[in-house]
Formats: sequence, C-alpha cells, structure tokens
Amino acid sequence: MDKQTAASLLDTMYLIRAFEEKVSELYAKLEIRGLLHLGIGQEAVAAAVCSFLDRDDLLYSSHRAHGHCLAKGGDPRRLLAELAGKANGYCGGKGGSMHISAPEVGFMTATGVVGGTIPLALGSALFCRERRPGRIAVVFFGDGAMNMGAFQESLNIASLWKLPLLFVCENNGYAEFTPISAHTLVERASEHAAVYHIPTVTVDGNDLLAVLQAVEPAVARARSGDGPSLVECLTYRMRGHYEGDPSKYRELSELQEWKSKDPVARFVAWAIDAGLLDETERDAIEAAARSKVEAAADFAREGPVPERDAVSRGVYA
Amino acid sequence: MDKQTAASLLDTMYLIRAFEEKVSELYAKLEIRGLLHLGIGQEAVAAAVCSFLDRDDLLYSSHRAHGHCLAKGGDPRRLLAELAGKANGYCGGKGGSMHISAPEVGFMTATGVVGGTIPLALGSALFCRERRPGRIAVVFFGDGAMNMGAFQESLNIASLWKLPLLFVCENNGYAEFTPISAHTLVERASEHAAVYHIPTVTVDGNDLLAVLQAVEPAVARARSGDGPSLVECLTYRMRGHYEGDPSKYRELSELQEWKSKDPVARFVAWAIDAGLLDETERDAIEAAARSKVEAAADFAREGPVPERDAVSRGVYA
Amino acid sequence: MTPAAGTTFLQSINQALREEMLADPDVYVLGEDVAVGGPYGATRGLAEEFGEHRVINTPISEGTVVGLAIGAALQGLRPVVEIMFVDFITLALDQLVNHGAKLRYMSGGQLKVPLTIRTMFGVSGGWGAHHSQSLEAWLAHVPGLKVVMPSTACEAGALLRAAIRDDNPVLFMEHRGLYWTKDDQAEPTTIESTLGTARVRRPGRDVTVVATGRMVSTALRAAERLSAEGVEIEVVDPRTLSPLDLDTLAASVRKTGRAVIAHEAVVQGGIGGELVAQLQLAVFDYLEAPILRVGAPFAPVPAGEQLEAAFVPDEHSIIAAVRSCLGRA
Amino acid sequence: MTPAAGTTFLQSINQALREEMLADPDVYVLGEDVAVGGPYGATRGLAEEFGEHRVINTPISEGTVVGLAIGAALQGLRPVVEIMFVDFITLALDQLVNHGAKLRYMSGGQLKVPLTIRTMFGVSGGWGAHHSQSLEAWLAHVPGLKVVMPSTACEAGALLRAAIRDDNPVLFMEHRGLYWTKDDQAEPTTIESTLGTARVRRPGRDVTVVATGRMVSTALRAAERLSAEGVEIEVVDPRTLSPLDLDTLAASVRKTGRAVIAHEAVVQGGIGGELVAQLQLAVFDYLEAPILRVGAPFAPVPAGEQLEAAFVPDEHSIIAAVRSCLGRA
Ligand SMILES: Cc1ncc(C[n+]2csc(CCOP(=O)(O)OP(=O)(O)O)c2C)c(N)n1
Ligand SMILES: Cc1ncc(C[n+]2csc(CCOP(=O)(O)OP(=O)(O)O)c2C)c(N)n1
Ligand SMILES: [Mg+2]
Ligand SMILES: [Mg+2]
Repeated sequence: MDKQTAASLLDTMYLIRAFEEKVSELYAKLEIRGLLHLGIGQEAVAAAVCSFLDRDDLLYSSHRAHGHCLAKGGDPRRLLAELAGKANGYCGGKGGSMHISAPEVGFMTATGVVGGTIPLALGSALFCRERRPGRIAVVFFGDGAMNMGAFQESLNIASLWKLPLLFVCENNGYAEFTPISAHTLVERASEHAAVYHIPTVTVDGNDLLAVLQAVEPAVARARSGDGPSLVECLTYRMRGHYEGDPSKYRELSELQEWKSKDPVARFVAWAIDAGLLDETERDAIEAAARSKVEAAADFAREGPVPERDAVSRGVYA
Repeated sequence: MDKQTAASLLDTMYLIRAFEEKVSELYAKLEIRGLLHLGIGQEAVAAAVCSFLDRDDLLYSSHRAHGHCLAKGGDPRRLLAELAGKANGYCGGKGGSMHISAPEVGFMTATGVVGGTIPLALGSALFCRERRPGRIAVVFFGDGAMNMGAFQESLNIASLWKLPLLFVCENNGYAEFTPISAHTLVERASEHAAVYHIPTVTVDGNDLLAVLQAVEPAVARARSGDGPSLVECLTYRMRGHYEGDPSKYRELSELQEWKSKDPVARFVAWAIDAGLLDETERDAIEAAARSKVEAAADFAREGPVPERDAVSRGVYA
Repeated sequence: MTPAAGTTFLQSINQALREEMLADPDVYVLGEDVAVGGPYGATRGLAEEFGEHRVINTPISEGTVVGLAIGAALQGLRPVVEIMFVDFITLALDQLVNHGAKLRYMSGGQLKVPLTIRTMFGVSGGWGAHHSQSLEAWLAHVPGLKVVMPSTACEAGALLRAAIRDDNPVLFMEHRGLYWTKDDQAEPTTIESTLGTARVRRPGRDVTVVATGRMVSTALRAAERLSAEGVEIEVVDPRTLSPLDLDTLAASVRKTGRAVIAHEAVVQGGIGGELVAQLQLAVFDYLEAPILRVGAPFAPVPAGEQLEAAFVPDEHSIIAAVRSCLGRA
Repeated sequence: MTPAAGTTFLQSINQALREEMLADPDVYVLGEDVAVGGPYGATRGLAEEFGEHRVINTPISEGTVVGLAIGAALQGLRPVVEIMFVDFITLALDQLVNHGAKLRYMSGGQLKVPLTIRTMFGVSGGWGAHHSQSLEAWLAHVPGLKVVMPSTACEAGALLRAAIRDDNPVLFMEHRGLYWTKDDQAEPTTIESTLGTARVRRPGRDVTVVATGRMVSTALRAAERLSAEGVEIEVVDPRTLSPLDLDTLAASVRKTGRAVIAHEAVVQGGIGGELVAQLQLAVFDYLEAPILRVGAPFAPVPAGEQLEAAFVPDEHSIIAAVRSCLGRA
C-alpha cells in the first residue's frame, strides 16, 4: 500500500465516523428525526469494499446505509440534507435515512426491508453483464438477511448466471436485539455461498487490510466475467440497533472488547507503524473529515423545506 | 422384510398406479377436469415414506398429491369424487386435485403453490413437539421447490428448533418443462439440508428398498425428538407435467430408460426373487387395487353434485 | 378485564396477550424479538411468565413464520404472530392469502385456522416508505380473513382478545401513533361484543364520519371544532373492516343523509371505496350529497417532516370534507 | 402493427412481445419456462429469434426474479417478466410494491423502473383456489404501479406494447379464459392511445355497464339479450385500472343515469368499490339509482365444475343487475 492509498482509506473511514457522530448529535437535538441506524464501528467494510469500485459500479445497501453511501462517493451535504428532510437532500426529503439514493455516484438505493436490495443488485449485475462488461454490482447486507429466502434465491441465480456481483455480508452478530445464534445454526454467510459454488471467505471486518485482501480478488473475478463472490466481514456496531436503542441486550464487557478493536484506530496504528502515516497527517485527515461534516450540517440546516405539494408529485416517470 | 410388509407396500404402489391410470382415462373422457399432475413412476417414494407413518402423523404434499394421499390411507373413493368435483369428495368439490385435504387420515393438504406447504409442515411439527411427542410431520416437495426461499427459511427454522419433521424431496429432474440444470448448480436438495446440519441422504427413488432404508432412521430421529432429516429421492415422472402436456422437452430415449427402472416392476422382481411374493399373489394384489379404483370411479360418478349455494358457504369457521 | 384508566394502547395489547395466554395454554406468541418484548414492549414480560416455548423468537423469515403459524393453527394451537410492520406482510402473503385464508374453504370445512397476526401500520416519526403503510384494504379483499383495526386503548385489548379467540385467521392492525395514547376514561368493553361490530363514538345529526384507526381521534378533534360552529358530526368507527358492520354505518347515514369516510391509507383503492359502494347502495334514497373520502394522496409515504405532515390527513382534511358535504365552502 | 383478423389473444401477446423486442434491444423477457414458450406459447419463438440472453428461463423464485427485473430496469433495460399466475404475485409483493413501485418517488425522481409484469388471472377450467384469482384491486391501490387489463385480442397486443414502452412498472393481467378468443374484426388500435384510456365497447342509453377483462364479453352478451327486450346498455371497458379514465366512465353515466360495475374478482374490496366511489362523486346529480356491483361471492375459487360456474358472474348476473338498476325485478 502506498501513502496516498492509506490516506484515502483513512479519509473515508473518518468521514463516515464523523458523519455518523454528527447524525447522532443532531438526532439528540431533534434536528433530525426518523429511524436511524448508525454504522459506527463498521467503517472498515465500507471503506475497503468501495476503494475497489468506480463511480459507475452499482452499489446497493441495507438499512444501515450512511457509510456505504459516503464510501461510494456520496456527497455528505446532500446525504445529511436528506436525513433532515430537506429539498436539497439526495431524494428531495422523500427518502430519508433508509431510502437514500445517489445514482450519480452509483449508489443505487438503501432499503428498509431486511434483504430487500439483494435481488435488485442481481438485476443491476445482469445489466452490467449485458451492457457494460467490466462493471459490477455490489450489495451490502447484515447477518439478519441470511435467513431471508431472497438471499438464498439470489445466491442461486447469481451463481447459475455467473453474474458480475459481489455480496458483502456485514455480520455484526446481532439482528436488532437478538444474537445470531438465536436465528440460525449457520452463523456464517460464507457457508451459504459455498453451497452455490460461490467463492467466499469470512474475514475480520474490523481489520481494513483483511477486508481489502478479501475483496480485491472478488472484484477482479466479477469484472472479468467469472461470476459472483461473497465476502463476509465479522464486525460490530458500537451504537444501538437504532438511535435511541438502549442496547440492554448486550453486556458492557462485550462493547468494551469491541472498542479495543476499533477499525479506525487499528488502521491508524498499522499505518503509522508501516510508515505510511504520521500523527500530523492523521490529525489533518480527521480534521478535514470533521470540517466536511460541519459544512454538511450547515448545508442541511440551511436547506429549504420541500414544497408542500411535492408530496403527491413524482410518483410516476 | 416379511411377506405381509411386502404385500402391503405393493398394495399401496398398485393402488396409486391404478388410481392414476384411471384419472388419466377419466380426464381423457372429460369426466374429470382441472389441472392434474400424475405421479406415475414415483410410487415407491409415497409408499415407502408412508409405510412408517401412523394415521396421526401429519402429512403435507405438493401439487402432485394423489399418491401421497392414498399412501397415507386416504380413501380412493372420496379422493376421486373430489377430483370429479362431487359433494362426497373429501372437500365437497371445493378443493380439487391440487387442494386435497384428508385430515381424518393425517393428510393435511396439498398445494398449488410450489413449496407452499413446507412452512405449514413446520407448524404441524411444532405442534407435535409441544403436544404430541412421538408424532411427526412430513412434507413432500419437488426439485423445483429447492429454489424457493421458503424452503431455505424452513430448513433453517426446522434445524434451529429441532422440529420433528421429515423433508422428502421427490427430485424428478424437471420443473415443468425445464431440467433442473437450468434452474440451479445445486442439483441435490440434500446439499441444502447439509448446510443446516440436517441429516440427509440422496437415494434412488425408484428403488423402494433404498427409500425404506433412508426413511427409517429419519423417522426414528424425528420421533425421538432429535430433529428433522431430509431424504431426497431421485425419480422420474412417466407422464407429462400435467395431463395433456405432450412432453416435447424430453427425449424418448430418456423415457425408455426410466421405464426400465419402473419402481413397481422392480419391487415385484425383487420380492419374487426374495421369496416374499409369487406371481399369483402379485396378480391378486394388482387386481384388488384395480377393483378398488373401479369402485372409486363408480362412487365418484354417482356422487351428488354440490349444491349451488355451497359456493359461498364455509369460508369462515 | 377492562384495563384501568391510564392504561396505554400498548399496555392494553400487552395485557390482552397475557390474559389470553393465561386463559388458554394453546395461545403461543411468535415473532422477531418477541421474547425480549419486541421493539416497544408489546410482548414484554411474556417470555418470563410463560417461557420461551410459548413466546418464540423467530429468525427474519416472515413468509415461513406465517406459514408455520398456520400449520400450528391447523392442529389446534392459537398462534399470535407479530409481523413488525404491515409493510413486511408483503413477504408473507402467499402463506397468509393462498393458504391461511383458504384452507377452511378448500378443505370443505375439514380444517380451521385460529391464527392472529398482529402488525404495526401507519405513519409516524418520519420512518418513510417501508415502515408506514396502511394495507388493510388488501386483506379486507381476501375471503377467509378478518381484519381488525382498534382505535382506543381499551378496545385494543378487547378486540385482540376476541381476535385470538376467533377460529379464523385475523389480521390485527395497530397504529404505532396510538401506542402511547390513553383513553379519557376506562371504557368497559366486553370481548364478545367487539368483533364485527361498529361503534358510534360521538353522536351527531349533520354528517356521518366513518373513521378507522388513528383517524377516529382525528375525527373526534374535527367534531369538537365543527361543533363550535354548530355542525354536529356523528363519528362511527367500524373497528372490524372485514366483516363489516354495515347496519350501524347505514343507520347513521340514514339519519344524517351525508357521509365522509376517513382513513390513513391512500384513497385510491382504499377500504373507503368499499364503504362508499356499500353505503350508497344501502341508503341511496337518504343521501343528500355524494359520499366523500378523506385519505392520503396517491403516493408512497415520504420521510421528511413537512412532507409527511402533508401526507397524513388531519382534522382540517376532515373539516374540509364535512363542509364540502354540507355545501359550505 | 394491428394484428390480422383471426389472431387470437395469445398470438397478439406473442406478436407484441416480438415487435417490441425487435424495436428495442433493451426489452428482455424473463420467467419460468419462457424460453420454451411458457405454458401456452405466449413467448413461443422468442428465444429462437432473440437468443436465450434476452429470453431468460428463471428458477421458481418469483420474489427474487421480480426484484432482479426491477434492478435491471433501474439501469435502463426494459424487462418483461412473466409471473405464471397472479396468485403467485403474493411471493413478489415486497419487491414489486416496496421497491419497484416506490423507487422513483423515494429517490426524489432520480430513478425510474420501466418494468412490465405479465400474469395470468381469472377462473377457468377448474384449476381451483391457487390458479384462478383476480387480484387487480391490490395493485391498483399501490402508488407508482400501473394496472392494465385487456379484453380483446387486438387490444391485448397494443396495450402490452404500450406497457412495455411505459417508464413505470406496469402489471399486465391476461385472463386465461380469453387466450384463444379472437376479435370479430381486426380493430386498428394505436399503441399510444391505449394506456390510461377507457373504451366504449357498445353505446347505449339506459344503463352503463363498466366491465373489465373477460367480463367485457360477458357484458356484451348481456347487451344482446337486453337489447332484444328493448334495454340498451352502454358497455365501457376501463382497460387500465390505474390510472383510471374516470372522464369516459363519468360521461357515460351522466348520459344513462345508471351504472353497474362488473368484474370477476370477489366484490368485497374489489376495484368496483373504487369505481363506485369515484363515479358517485363525479355524477351524483345524474344518478337515478344506486350503482350496483357484479362480481364473485366472497369466497376462494372452488375447483368443482358446478361450484366454479356458480362462482363466476355470467351474463345473467349482469342482466339481473341491470334490471334491478332499472327498477324491474
Ligand atoms: C423484512 C423485515 N423484517 C423485519 C424488519 C425489522 N428489522 C429492521 S433491522 C432488523 C435486523 C437486521 O439485522 P441485520 O440484517 O443483521 O442488520 P444490522 O441491523 O445488524 O446491521 C430487523 C429485524 C425489517 N426491517 N424488514
Ligand atoms: C410459486 C409457483 N410458481 C410457479 C408455479 C407453476 N408450476 C407448477 S408446477 C411447477 C414445477 C414444479 O416442479 P417440481 O417442484 O420439481 O415438481 P414436479 O412437478 O416435478 O413434481 C411450476 C413452475 C407454481 N405452481 N407455483
Ligand atoms: Mg446484524
Ligand atoms: Mg420436479
């Protein structure tokens, strides 16, 4: 890895972290409402996966979508404005946190339905195969989606049709308030992929380098028309399931343990150690991220409220 | 195996064969209408599986249901009357071929929706676990149902909750007009079951003995509360997908090959060889089956037509 | 048991579940996170009291879980399944509609399906297009299902108990926006009298307003304001959308000669159309004006605060419709 | 191209698919067995002509296949998906309703979904409760979807071509009972004029009969008989149920003063209620009798021949309603 790459990856992670912290703050201040799922603690997955993607690769996300959108190149200003329901948000205030769409940077859509975007990603991958060889589709989903029939149906079709598609499972061990062990005996998405002859690997999702290493060949395989892969990233969400969730179902010790595996801090430590980064650079990157997010907050705050009659416009093309 | 068991198994197979041949004949004569899926060629699966079941074990079927119903002890007269839409049919003429229900013999329901009964069987198995330890539920489905999400979701829950359930896949290589290879790279239901740690085996479904051998431990396991199993039976339907289907998508040679593996003839040959049966006995069993079916045809023919206003009665309990 | 004054809608649901579980060992509760109380505590305490055998956390597999509950009901259990939001019932309609609703009829009366599905619906809090729909009209179109939509805390419990005791599959729809509301006074409601019967919530002579779910309280607010200007509306809550108590609705419109139907679902294709069709047939000669409908515009539910507010009909929408019905602009 | 006289409904569908595939390389056909022509030949010859890349057999995974088609449409392909029977759309409603129908709005206009879903519906041949439903009312309740239901061979082709060219998700419903019917004469139909416009199939002065799908020909048969006794009904076919051409319907009822709505779906919760609600509002002052509805009883579709015949409304049902509307018993 070169210095520039390291800086760019860190930039993405800090941007997501700073963005989510700001969202949490604005939610507490009632400047944003809605059902918000933060990905603090899971930044390495988004940053690593998207570092291999171009603008015209097509990305689908889950309900925990902010980080994916930013990593794909989404504008934090328009994203935050969308969360605030403003007319200058990506969706003009109609979508909100779970329904962000930024197709101009290849971020197709998030979803409020667990597993809901997996089939959609197949279709975009079919399009790539037919019309844009070399382009690929990517879909993020949580461990909770593993037990949705749509996931299995999608693995089957993706493998059968050799679609240029990357499945990324963010396995954070919980679906809402319930640990994965209460949902299935098959605690790894990669076990499912393997049945369908889909190349797959489970990695430490808080280790940016491990994710990079897993994703690189998977993306290459999809680009060269050899079919889908699945990368499963074991990670943890540091905040509640949604903002406001007191997380009583988790032990404090568990949280502490994962705090020590913070993906951002770990990468920083590694990069400094490897001579790719120094403290000053780190500080500068973090500061830049925070100031981007402040600008985004101003943009969102000052953004115009949608016109009332926009409510019934734009239903049909 | 003793003589009586052999006779009883053959009795079931002949009854199904004779019944289905009669259905085909009555359909051609326009005495029966509807969408009919015959299981000629697949009799060994129904006969073997049901030979381990008691009346109060709970059976669910697919769209290809006649044989399952008869093997479970269903009355051929009421079954045929149902196909003929008569008031003395099992469902008073409301159900028809794809919606037979004979709960008095533990045959819960068939379905017109591929895979549709798999989740239902889970619920009956849950009931058995909670209220009737030792009783089990069984569900038959085709290879086409393997790619329905409901199948995967059901495997997951059945294994997680250790339900007393037997999955029986009748893998006849085709879903309608399409060979299984066009639907999936995973051509064996047993591969799916294995992921969920469900004991499973794939056997020659036209070999009654092989099916018996596979089903026996699976039923025992379910009865003793150790959880579900899946038995996959490779078989072949000798007639079209539905009555009237000219089956242009299959080579004649393929049909010929499978004809030589006829499960009834094979069992007869084996049983005679093993000294469990002689030609006279065989003839008597077949003749008895045919005469039962003739009686059923008379019963159905003479059965009363439902009253017109029954159409809107019986929607609610 | 009538809930005490001060009981919230949510507590009333919780109590009803507990009482039915106490009364009948065949009542089982299934759903995502139900063993820890669900997202708002509707099932709180049940796992502790009745054990995780009867209060069962399920994986996120809505279709199969509903099918499983149907299968259990066929054998005589009385499952109460929670589908967290009615938006996700889209994943379970094969099981619910093709199997649950039809098995009694298809089997010629041999089977029955005593199943209750509890589900949240309706707009609140900016949750957007996947957590805010009102899909009752779909289910009211399905023979074999019943559809219940309570509007007060006391009735929520009574109706839920009636649903659980009913021998048919019942979709029980809880508006999230009502969860923390309380009734002004404890209303004695018997379980028996609720399912399939409408209730006149406020008598009036000028216009009948048939309102469902949270729109009942909206209509009552509209009634207060209208009363101040001398217009007395009669507010009727059908409570059960299928079967529908047409008699009570028709009696009201026969008296007033005018009607407005108010629901939160989008107007086009909503249950309001069915009500209009049945009412105009029943009371044609009494109608002095066309029956009006108040509901959401034909659009998905937007997330932003102002758009959401513009989407949901409020008392002004009802007042406007009542005035228009009376020929006053 | 207007199909030649003698073309069946099914052939017209097949030709329309072929023509659109010829005209636009982005049109793809997906579904179970479509590469071998589907169960009745609606897609016959297409795989041979356009290749299996564009005429794609899918596994039996309705939900995922519809989602996949939506994803492809988002990128600009124009998928035409076959869901063999509308009964199985129950498996795909999360994708179709929560995603396909909403993505344009939720994205604030950034996305569009030019998707067509072809599906069989309706009662015929004793296929029973899982292969005979009429679920159009559900889909007409969904903002973002269009719902089309052709009634003649020529129009089937024209409407399908219009649906494929439309930039929105369209549910295109084909009554199996019409597949082998032919039009009396070739009807020149332009593609452009069809979607969103109703058509007066037979002029009349006494009662307007709004009929959909196969009920249009049933209504025309009723018209012949009624005409013999001096009653002239006007038969209007909405063709598109969402959006609805209220103007044409209302103009007819303004003229006749009386209306009957006839569809094959069960009456309760059917699209008829929506039509009644819109019509009584639009033409209240012209109505001389309540608007009546003709449809199936509130029951699943029975399989047996006599029960099935009792279930489906026929010309006698329409004649009885027309007479009742005219005050003649
Ligand atoms: C189909 C569906 N069922 C239930 C829900 C409610 N719900 C929202 S998030 C969630 C858990 C998702 O867990 P996972 O997929 O692991 O994602 P995570 O929240 O851990 O990122 C559930 C059950 C939903 N949104 N969609
Ligand atoms: C959900 C659903 N999709 C499509 C169909 C149409 N269909 C009926 S049978 C069938 C093939 C079933 O194949 P399989 O499960 O292998 O059973 P088999 O007919 O071979 O016994 C299909 C696609 C259906 N009935 N249900
Ligand atoms: Mg998770
Ligand atoms: Mg098969």
